[in-house]
Amino acid sequence: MTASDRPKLAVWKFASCDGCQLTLLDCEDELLGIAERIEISHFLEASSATDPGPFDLSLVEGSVTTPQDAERIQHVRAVSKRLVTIGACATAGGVQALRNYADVAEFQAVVYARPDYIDTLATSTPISAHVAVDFELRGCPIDRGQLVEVITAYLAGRRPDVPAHSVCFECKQRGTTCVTVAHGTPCLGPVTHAGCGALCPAYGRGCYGCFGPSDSTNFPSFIPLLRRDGMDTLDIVRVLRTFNTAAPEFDDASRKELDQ
Amino acid sequence: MADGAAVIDKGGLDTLIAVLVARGRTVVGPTVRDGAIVLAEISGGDDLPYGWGVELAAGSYRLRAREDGAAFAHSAGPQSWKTFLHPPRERQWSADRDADGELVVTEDRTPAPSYAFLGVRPCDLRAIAIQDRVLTGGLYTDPAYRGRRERAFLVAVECTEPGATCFCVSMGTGPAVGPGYDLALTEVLDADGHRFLVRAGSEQGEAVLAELPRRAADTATRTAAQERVAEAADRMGRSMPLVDLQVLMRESLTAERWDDVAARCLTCGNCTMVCPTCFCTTAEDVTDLTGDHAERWRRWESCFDRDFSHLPTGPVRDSSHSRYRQWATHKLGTWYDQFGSSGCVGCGRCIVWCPVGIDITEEAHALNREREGADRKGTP
Amino acid sequence: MTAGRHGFLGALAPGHGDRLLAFAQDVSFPAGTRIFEEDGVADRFWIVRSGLVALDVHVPGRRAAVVETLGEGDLLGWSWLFEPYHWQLGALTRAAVSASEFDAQRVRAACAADPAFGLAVTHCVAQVIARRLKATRTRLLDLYGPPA
Amino acid sequence: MTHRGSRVLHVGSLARVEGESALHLLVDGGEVTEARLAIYEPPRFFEAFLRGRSYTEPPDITSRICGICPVAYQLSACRALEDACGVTVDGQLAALRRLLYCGEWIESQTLHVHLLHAPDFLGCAGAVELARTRRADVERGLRLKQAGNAIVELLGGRAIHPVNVRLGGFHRIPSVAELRPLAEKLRRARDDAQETVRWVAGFEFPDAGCDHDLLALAEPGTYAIESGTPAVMPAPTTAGLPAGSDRALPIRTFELHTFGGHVVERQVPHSTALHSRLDGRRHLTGTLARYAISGRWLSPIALQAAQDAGLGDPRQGTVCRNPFRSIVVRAVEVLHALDEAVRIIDAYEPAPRPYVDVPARAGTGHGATEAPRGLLYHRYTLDEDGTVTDAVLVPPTAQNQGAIEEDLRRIVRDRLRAGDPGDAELTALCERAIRNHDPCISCSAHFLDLTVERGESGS
Amino acid sequence: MTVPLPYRVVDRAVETHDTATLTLEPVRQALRPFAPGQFAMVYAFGVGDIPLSVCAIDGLRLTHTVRAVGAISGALHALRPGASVAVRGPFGTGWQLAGAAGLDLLVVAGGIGLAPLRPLVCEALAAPGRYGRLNVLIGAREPRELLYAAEVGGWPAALTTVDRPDARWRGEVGVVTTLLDRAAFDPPGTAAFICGPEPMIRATAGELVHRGVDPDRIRVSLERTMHCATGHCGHCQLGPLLLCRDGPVVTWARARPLLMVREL
Repeated sequence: MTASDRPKLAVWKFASCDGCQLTLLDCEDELLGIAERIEISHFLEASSATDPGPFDLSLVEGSVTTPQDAERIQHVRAVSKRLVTIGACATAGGVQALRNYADVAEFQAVVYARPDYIDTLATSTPISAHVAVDFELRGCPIDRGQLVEVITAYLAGRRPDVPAHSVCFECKQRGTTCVTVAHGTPCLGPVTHAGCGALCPAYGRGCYGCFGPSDSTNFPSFIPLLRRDGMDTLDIVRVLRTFNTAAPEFDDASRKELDQ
Repeated sequence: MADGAAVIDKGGLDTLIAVLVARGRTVVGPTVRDGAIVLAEISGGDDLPYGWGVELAAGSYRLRAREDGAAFAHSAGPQSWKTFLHPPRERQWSADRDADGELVVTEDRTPAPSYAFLGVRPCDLRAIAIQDRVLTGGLYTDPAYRGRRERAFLVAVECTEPGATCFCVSMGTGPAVGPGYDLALTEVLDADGHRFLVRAGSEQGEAVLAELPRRAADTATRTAAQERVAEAADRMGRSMPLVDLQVLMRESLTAERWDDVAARCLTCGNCTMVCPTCFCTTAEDVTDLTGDHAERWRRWESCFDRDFSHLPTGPVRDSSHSRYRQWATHKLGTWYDQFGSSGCVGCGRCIVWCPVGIDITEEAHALNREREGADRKGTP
Repeated sequence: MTAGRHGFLGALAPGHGDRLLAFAQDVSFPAGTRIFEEDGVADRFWIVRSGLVALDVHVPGRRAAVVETLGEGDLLGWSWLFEPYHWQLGALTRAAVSASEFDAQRVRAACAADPAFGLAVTHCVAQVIARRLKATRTRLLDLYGPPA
Repeated sequence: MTHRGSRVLHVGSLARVEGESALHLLVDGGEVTEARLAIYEPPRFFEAFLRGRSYTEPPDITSRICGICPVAYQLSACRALEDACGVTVDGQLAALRRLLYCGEWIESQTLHVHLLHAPDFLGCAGAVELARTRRADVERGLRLKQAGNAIVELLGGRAIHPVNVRLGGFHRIPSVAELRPLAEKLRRARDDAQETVRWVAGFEFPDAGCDHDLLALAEPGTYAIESGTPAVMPAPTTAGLPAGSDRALPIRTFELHTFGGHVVERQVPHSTALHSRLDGRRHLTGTLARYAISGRWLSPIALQAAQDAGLGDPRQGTVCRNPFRSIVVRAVEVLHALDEAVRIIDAYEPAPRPYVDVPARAGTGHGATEAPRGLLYHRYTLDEDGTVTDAVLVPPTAQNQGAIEEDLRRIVRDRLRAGDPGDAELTALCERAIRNHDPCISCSAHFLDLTVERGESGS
Repeated sequence: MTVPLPYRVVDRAVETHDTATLTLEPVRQALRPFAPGQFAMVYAFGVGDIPLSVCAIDGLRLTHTVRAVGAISGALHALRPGASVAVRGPFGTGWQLAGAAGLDLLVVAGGIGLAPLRPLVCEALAAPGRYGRLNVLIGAREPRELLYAAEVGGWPAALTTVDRPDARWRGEVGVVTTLLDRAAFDPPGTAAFICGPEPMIRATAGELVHRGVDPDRIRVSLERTMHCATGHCGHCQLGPLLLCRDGPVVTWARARPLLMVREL
């Protein structure tokens, strides 16, 4: 296949830790194969070659936290035929969305001696709050297998097989004994979006929700379970307010918990 | 004895495992791991959970040490045998585009392992029979399942220790063993020692039994075994309402109780995953990066997944109300229409492993009460 | 409650209105209650006093399609007046509803026994149906849609 | 020449570095009057929102600062919090932590060597382009990276933001049987690592030096990774040596709890990252510093490979101060980390419990480890419930920013003295000078020592 | 029947802006013959398979009308002659026209629902005298979405109506049930066959029962998601029915109580 008829891929970074785009470089078995099928046209972390676009597929990492980024994402959308967000920052604002609950001026003062040098927005918002998004891949970080699935599904014209059900599905398929039922360990698995392969329970710890809410949550029934297993209000608010804090379901449940 | 029943001791159990391994079988049995009694490959009698029992409740499972050193005095664990016979994920076929662009489809023919399942409880033996009916009893047979099933050797163990969440008696599936086993054991622990009454249920079972150090079954052991099983029947923690459940479910489709369950249900799917008869799967199409190789896989799926019933416009069963109803009415009701029996064997796993402890027996009782209430209201 | 009647009752002569109301009993439904289901037996009907009720059609794979909402003074249900007495649509309360509920069989019997009353009721129900038909036809025109 | 007089070089966004930054260079005649590494990575305020969190949370939360070195954050956080609570983790649990850290070193350093840095020496835009001509080398790099990831995945569940680290140890520890196949894989990877050292040793290196104090952790008897005492080797010119000298100088150390008194951060207008200075002087941390401080403790095969690669023998007082050759030192570190990982696995026996209890208490704790890019320091203050009341994180790239800018100045000046190369070549040279230090921009944004902040804001 | 057989697209006819009819020929081995109302699982390489009813019975060939509504149907719709697919089948119950001998036939189609009914109409037309009067009632959203327009024009007993007429439409406007008044059939002696969106099926069948057609003589074709088509995956359940096995064609007597329950 010549360069010209291969679809063009771009990888973009907004406020983030780089981990999700690193996942692409972590596809050691697939990376060179991907590069043969797709022209990686813009990927600053990996290459200094740049291409003005347009691009067939854009992977967007990170959340919008500055006025410049709010403009830049418009450009990214304009030059992208299909835009896929990768990771909790791009999909739900990321851990930096904790600023949404606080006074950003005060946050800046804590971190920087001269806050006036820093240009930042009061909120960290997901990409979908700014432009239309074609697909959102969850996770903090995203799962390598799911990233490859998104890319191969794109190439085959298939809907990516990325189930939105709970982590419990994967936990049982993996054959892990339920940490909540068998050990009384608090676990967000029943309300968390699958995709990680139910890692934490396999390591004996409760899920901490890094893939955000599943597509079918029931917090009024679920929260009492966390309490039964020893979490107090502050613990519950904390666990909901981490890497997907701005996901509406988590945000809503944590606010209700605080209101009690 | 006329029925060929025999008695073996703990050493005989070790020999049984050794004989099965020697016959090239992968022996799977209960063993302790991660604070639970799980099913895993075992290589000898030492792997069995001697001296371990369990405390079961809705939404709770705890291991507990037993003083009597019994090997099989624990109730259903977190998995069932479907993990092995109908595994969570498997490839069915692959398709390749050859040089001319022509499709070549190749069926996956991974040789089936030759399993020996040690410690199949009567409820689970029935569950296997139910899955047999679903996957091999209709117009189409699932070849991979059939391959594994035909090669599997089943050592059943009668239930002498039901849990607080068990209700096999009211489903007619235990605690005494039903048909379908190769060997059936009943564990007896009393002043005469720790021993197992063994019966063969097939020619293969007889052949294996013949290789074990054994003695003919004595009356005391037979009686003790019968008594233990009979006592177990009296110690069921739960029961279903004594009504025709198929009819109850059919007449409860618009019951208000479903709203009550929906308020509690997390739609996490755990009940379906641990259920020994739930068989639903989803088709997964994968391609590699060349674009010339595609595969069809299937993986466990659940009616609690919103996407399970999706049509191009959205899911048919969008509410958790309708998804729980689908599961319960299928399990207890429409299973009869589809496969000629109940889909429930009374093992209680769905009760134990539901994080919020939703209890299918309690729901059935509530539906029954609601129906009776409606009946009364309807009478002048 | 005779003076200032509006909605469905307002269209009935006061005498007939009182007669009909004699069959009424007060009921209330919390928000989100399904009052009746498409194809269910139409053995009752209601006049809404307060709240909002959505009339919907279920289409598998889609969220229930709401075709109309009814509020204060509106007649909820007319299928009770015509055979085979089955609901054409479903009804779900959007907000808490209070209503007067009527037993269809008794009202039908009264209509049959007293042709003048029967005609008045049938006439009013027919007016409701005609108005809803017109509204439906107008909606079909998709007047707010993009210009073709 | 058109390039006489003053001019400005600007690189809008630097490629093949982690995070987002730009470069501004002001050249006047033959002299560089200004060199600025402008970090525009948006701030994420970790130190601010760590306040009020439970003391059990920073390992997971701070790992999200950087997707490339999450283990470094997890373990620096653990060490600081355990220090605050008066708990020491040692024995096999400490060994497992070191093993996990080796995985991150292998992964991260290999990523830099093969995918980010090597293209500079071979005239390519990136690894994908490189793979067209030197596929075997790129594939070897990917295999090595995978070996590192395999360690992190086995011990941590996944390569990025692993889930298994907790205060006091791990949530779950592996059995000997689980680790054994990994050792086999690592033994094979060791051959690849040796090959990589040979490969990069064959690159052409411009003459260059660095006149910075070198800061790294020191742990007698071992090449410090997950613990140690801060140690400083002064800049060569302080001893009258040229910047490019390969001679070691005497080392001084200071207690970790005095870190904030030695390494002082200040904010500069062009950057969302904070610049820092060590005892008032410019310093460099990372690969070259580690090699200078701990080189003698490299494993025998790593020492041999270093000598074969022309780095001399650190046991004889040889150091490497040519930042372009850092790629060779990184390759040696990969080899060492693989060797170390195999050693740990071979000696492994599961601890009786996966973690030791870390009860909360009021106090302040300090923790530092050697992230692939250099010394990463965490400090937390807890109240008696274990709530974090103050957090300070000093990442290596923020410390190195001054040194990187000085390198830029020096390298550009030297190049200009040899004749004007034109903007394109000069820009490429600058980018290389920056990539020599594998800067990690995501890490370096958003940090500040609170005490400093108060001191400066008062001025 | 878990593994599909390769077929090749030999013809593609454009029906509407989003609908095309594909004719498939076996590459080597052919599937068993299909009956009207039965369906095949047609696989688009690497994308997946979906159930498609046969819309013509033509020897070893398979003919399917596909409307592009999702990834798989979109991929199939985009295929051109020469392309490869893989097919499993035949699956499901057919219309069982044979049982309607001597009765008036009433065929009611909504939108793409005409596709599975087409072979039924053809079979009835091919056997004049075997059945009573034939009525084909067709409803569509717009004139441009009418299927098989030329062929339907040649059917002696077809009535067509649309919801949204365009400027050139001179035919009937309104939902398909309004055509029942135009059809000549004797309700007690009628067999009805209905396929279309579920609300249309409910309205039509309900009206027919009201007019006196025996619910056991009304057959409707239902749609639920299907994955395996062999009764093993559970997706296509509708209460007691596994639609891949017990459907897609079921009698109204059987379907009615199920379709009236929301989200069943």
